[in-house]
Amino acid sequence: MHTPDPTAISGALDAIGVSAGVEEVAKLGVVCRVAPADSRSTLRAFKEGDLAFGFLVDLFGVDTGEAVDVVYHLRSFSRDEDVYVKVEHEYGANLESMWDIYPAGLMPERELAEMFGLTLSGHPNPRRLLTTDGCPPFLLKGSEIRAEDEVRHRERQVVAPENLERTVSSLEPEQSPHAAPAKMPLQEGIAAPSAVQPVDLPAGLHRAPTGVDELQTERLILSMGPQHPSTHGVLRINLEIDGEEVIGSECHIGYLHRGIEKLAETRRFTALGPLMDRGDYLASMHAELATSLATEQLLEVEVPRRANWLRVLMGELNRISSHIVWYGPNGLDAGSMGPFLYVFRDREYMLDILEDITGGRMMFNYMRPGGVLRDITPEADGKIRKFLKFFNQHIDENDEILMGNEIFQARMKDLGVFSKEGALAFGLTGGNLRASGFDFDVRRDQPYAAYPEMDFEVPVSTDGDAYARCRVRLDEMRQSARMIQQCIDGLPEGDFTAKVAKVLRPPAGETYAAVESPRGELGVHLVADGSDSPYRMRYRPPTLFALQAGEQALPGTLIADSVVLMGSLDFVLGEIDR
Amino acid sequence: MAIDKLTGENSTLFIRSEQLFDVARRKSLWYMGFGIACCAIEGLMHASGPRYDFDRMGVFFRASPRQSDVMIVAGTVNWKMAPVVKRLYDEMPEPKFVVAMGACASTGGPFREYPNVVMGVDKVVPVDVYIPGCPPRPEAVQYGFIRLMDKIKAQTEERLAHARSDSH
Amino acid sequence: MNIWLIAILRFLAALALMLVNGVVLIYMLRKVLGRLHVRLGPMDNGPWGLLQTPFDVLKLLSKEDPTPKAVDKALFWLAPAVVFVPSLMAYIALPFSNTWTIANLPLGLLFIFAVMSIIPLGILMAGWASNNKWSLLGAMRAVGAQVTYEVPMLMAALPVVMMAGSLNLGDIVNAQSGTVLWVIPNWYIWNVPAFILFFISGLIETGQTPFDMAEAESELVAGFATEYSSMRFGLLFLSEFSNTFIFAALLVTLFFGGWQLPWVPASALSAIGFLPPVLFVVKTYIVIFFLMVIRGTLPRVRVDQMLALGWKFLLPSSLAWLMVTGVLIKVSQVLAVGR
Amino acid sequence: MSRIYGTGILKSMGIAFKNFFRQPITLQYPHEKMELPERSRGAVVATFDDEGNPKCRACLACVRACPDFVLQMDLTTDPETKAKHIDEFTYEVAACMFCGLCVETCPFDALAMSNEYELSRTNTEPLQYSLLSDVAAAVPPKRDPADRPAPKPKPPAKPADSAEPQASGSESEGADGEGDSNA
Repeated sequence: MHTPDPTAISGALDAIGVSAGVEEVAKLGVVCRVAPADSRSTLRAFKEGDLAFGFLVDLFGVDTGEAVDVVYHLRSFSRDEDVYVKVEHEYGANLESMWDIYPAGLMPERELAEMFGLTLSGHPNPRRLLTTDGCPPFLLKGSEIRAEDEVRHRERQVVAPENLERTVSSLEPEQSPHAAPAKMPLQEGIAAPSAVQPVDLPAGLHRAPTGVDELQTERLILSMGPQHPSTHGVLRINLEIDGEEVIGSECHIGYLHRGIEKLAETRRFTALGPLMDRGDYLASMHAELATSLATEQLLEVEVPRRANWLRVLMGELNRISSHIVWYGPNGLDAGSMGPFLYVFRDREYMLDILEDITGGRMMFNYMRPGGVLRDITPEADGKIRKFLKFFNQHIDENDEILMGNEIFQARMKDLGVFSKEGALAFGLTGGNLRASGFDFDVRRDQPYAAYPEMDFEVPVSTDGDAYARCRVRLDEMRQSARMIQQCIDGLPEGDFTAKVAKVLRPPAGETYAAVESPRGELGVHLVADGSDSPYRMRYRPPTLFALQAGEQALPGTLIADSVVLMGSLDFVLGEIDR
Repeated sequence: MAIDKLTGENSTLFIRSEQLFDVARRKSLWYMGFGIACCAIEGLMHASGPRYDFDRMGVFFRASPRQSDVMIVAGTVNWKMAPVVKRLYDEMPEPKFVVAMGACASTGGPFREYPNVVMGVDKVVPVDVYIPGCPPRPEAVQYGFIRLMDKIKAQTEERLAHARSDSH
Repeated sequence: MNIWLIAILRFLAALALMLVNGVVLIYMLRKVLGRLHVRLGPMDNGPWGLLQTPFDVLKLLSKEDPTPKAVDKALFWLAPAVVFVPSLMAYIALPFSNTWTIANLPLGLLFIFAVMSIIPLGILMAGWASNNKWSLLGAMRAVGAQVTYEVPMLMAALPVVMMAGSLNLGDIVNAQSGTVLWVIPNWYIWNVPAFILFFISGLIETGQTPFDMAEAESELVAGFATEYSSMRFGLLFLSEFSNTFIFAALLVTLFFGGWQLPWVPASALSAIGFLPPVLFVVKTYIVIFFLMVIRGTLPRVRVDQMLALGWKFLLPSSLAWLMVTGVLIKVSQVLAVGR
Repeated sequence: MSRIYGTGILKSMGIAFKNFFRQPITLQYPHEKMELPERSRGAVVATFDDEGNPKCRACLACVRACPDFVLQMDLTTDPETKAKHIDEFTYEVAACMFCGLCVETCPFDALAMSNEYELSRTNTEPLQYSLLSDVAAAVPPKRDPADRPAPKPKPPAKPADSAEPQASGSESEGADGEGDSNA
């Protein structure tokens, strides 16, 4: 990851007549401050100009006490550089939507407007994303969280009936919550599944007379609600269907919004781990690692080699168990119960190993700034070798039972096809991006922990449909098994953690650390002000971008397809709603 | 039950049939998995997985609330989710039970400082069994179900004792 | 005994057979699925979980039965009966042995198909009356599938009827006795294309995986039975299992030689009175076991793929195979006469 | 298709059938219980020294370390002898997330994570219970002045501007050394 040279950027911006303060911030990179009025021209220059920062990594807000800093984190893959465009907005000001330049910002913009009390304009669907009406902008410094004695005396909380009738209204109030889903702007460009295209008739036969085609069928608005056997958590998709075919779709999220980012501002740095575990609860090891990396970058602590190897070992174990919880239910969505249970049989052994080393089955609290909590136990070493032996045999079996099955292939082939440009435009990362042909993996391109010393390939496929996503993730599981074998054989000697104080007070500063979680690039943007809890911690959820890409790809599929398509994108609602 | 119209509130036939139905109610609890967050992976998927296998105890997954007896609230309930929990609880047919699984459903757990989180699902629906843990092990969920079965038995005994005391 | 008493006794026998079958099949399904998925299945209720299904039925009896307000009351109340009774009536024609059939109908096969075609009507009533979008979709799918596959299923059964020369199921079974080339039993399974066509369209007809679109858990919450609770849902659940039993019984009768053991002459079998029915039921349960293995493994086919499979592959090939069998039989008769 | 259309389906059924004959790995929970690894984190329990009185010195480090206010201690300190008496050390088990932070920060190993997971309660039973109730807090052993370690030699005068990060300096802070509580 090289840092772009500030002079090139300020030169390009002066060329288009934008006065921008470009500076180099320690431990973060180049930050370019711009006034709100010319933020649109700046972003267009960054995207289309020769600077070619075509990828929006993240879009979030920081309340700096007197104004809201809207941060656009941009990245240029060709030159492997990152830049942060900061635009200062007054409280309650109007945030102009940039979705035509960076479509990846569709949902983050709604969340930012709602969480910081800004109004959103120029957005196709300016609705509240995570909270209901009557909720104050939570991420502003002014909004309070529950005090200690209110938390300790639970019986005092009384549920008023009107609390149960909270609706989700638009940021502009006139749109009713039960209206038909807003038309997503980018339907055509993204997905054109051939399964539903009207088949071309053989020669000699011509279509029925035109009168028949104008068959007026009544559209049905089907709410695939928060409680549905296969929405992988509490996601509500508002489908507008004509018969079995989906015409319009809109995702309602926020049913699991627990304010991880707001609570992080009151937690100590050591207590961030358990909080981040519960974000992406299937890959908690990676969330903890991202927070620890960010804190270490601020503290400038050097992590010993054995701790890095242990981090890779635990990360890869957690990657396989997370892919398993995607592969099983994805088979269940397609209707086959068998693979779900065979795959969970392997996951049981993995959770035994993880519990043996860290003490927890799913929530580990194992990775700390400076290293890891405890060393590997000898029994865990033996268990891992035993597990690897039968995992390699089982993974081929589980791969064959579903992926080799013609019915499953017929269900998954060319469903929800994302072109390389479409995937990049929507900010997809991880398996979803590599399935569309773009080879980017944080473990190899921005290496952290001990990944430079590991030898592993990154599986890439080019046809971008649901089947390719399954193929890419299955091969990733095999690569992870290879890496675990290397870690176990070559674990270096040495202590497993650096000397770090009990109560961490990193110096004031700002940094970004990214990790390749099973779902994509999981980043933590940490702003510290020298006290013992972070000033602002932004958690980049890779699956939020996958969800909005899936929302665009739904129209045109059938209901049975929509379930499998959303399953193949592998998202976790704990991380999307934070 | 129709039987008590025939034989009166406290006849032995009524009490015996009530006991029989009570055993049936305990031994076949169909749960409507209401998987909200991390507890859903542990409590619903692993508990009905190959090692812990809820099917052994007659506990079976039904997707629709109409056909389920127990609602497992597995995860954090916030203000946007509370109306959904309430509505699903009302849709379940009568002898229904609620198991609050995990710290978040019992008392708000690690997120109870956040104003958007309901501090415990018992603010929204009457809860029968609380299962502490974050997430509780699948065995802990099965132990919770055993406690639920004992509670159902105790409820029926107390109702029958009431019926018997009327008869003397 | 006068005719009415016998009729009532036979009806009660059919009802008892169906209920016992339902209970045993539900238990067997959960046990087989369990063992297939490396787990145990019901164990704690009764020895090896044998009392599990009776407890389920008793619980369903004791549950409250809410009729949602916005539901079309008459249809909602009638639908489970319209689904349950046809699968009960289909038991009448099943050939348990020469003497043990409930009614030895001369047109047994036709009667079963006629009765089985009422079930989609019941499912449509159930789905549409419960005023629930999910069940409406489930009902539409069920009707679309089952009406489409009546025709190929019948066409696939006709070659067997032609070979046996009669529609009476008992005659079909007797026609399969004896052996060919001394070793191979003279069953009609060797007419393999007819078997495959009948098997696939039968799977779709009874809503088995991989064609269980009507009650697809993962897409349409609980399919057409979403709004049904307690004993009404019990009836729907029970009739689904008895359909499986009827389909397996038809498979055994048409292709696996009914109650006959491969190398044992039919006369020796019918000597011991109760043996043929036991053999018939055992063979049906073996076929059901294989249906359950399919149920536990294969994913679900999409609706339009299934309809395309039906109209483009099953129907034309079953008609073509019907002609081919006719020609083959004619040729074999001419050869037999010639010799 | 490289293979004929139906073979994928038959192969997958073959695999399922192979699993039919594998030994089920089910653990019949109420009858057979799995013995948990030693580090497995269950309910928090207080630890006692060999004479049976608790090791806890009521320094409130754990109450401050817990991010979710699960632990609560009611103390009465005797004004002149400074001896602390623990009236009630309540532990709200239904709110605990079993993260182990309290056990790590306790300088006297007075808390430990047991392997206890059978903690379900019906709605009639309370959701919290007390770990220690009505017991005297442990008193630090009297250190006779003789064996107090020699004072550390004064570190050489540091150049004024090197703002040596405060964190790496003090790692063996005693519990009472904590400054503000972030509650």
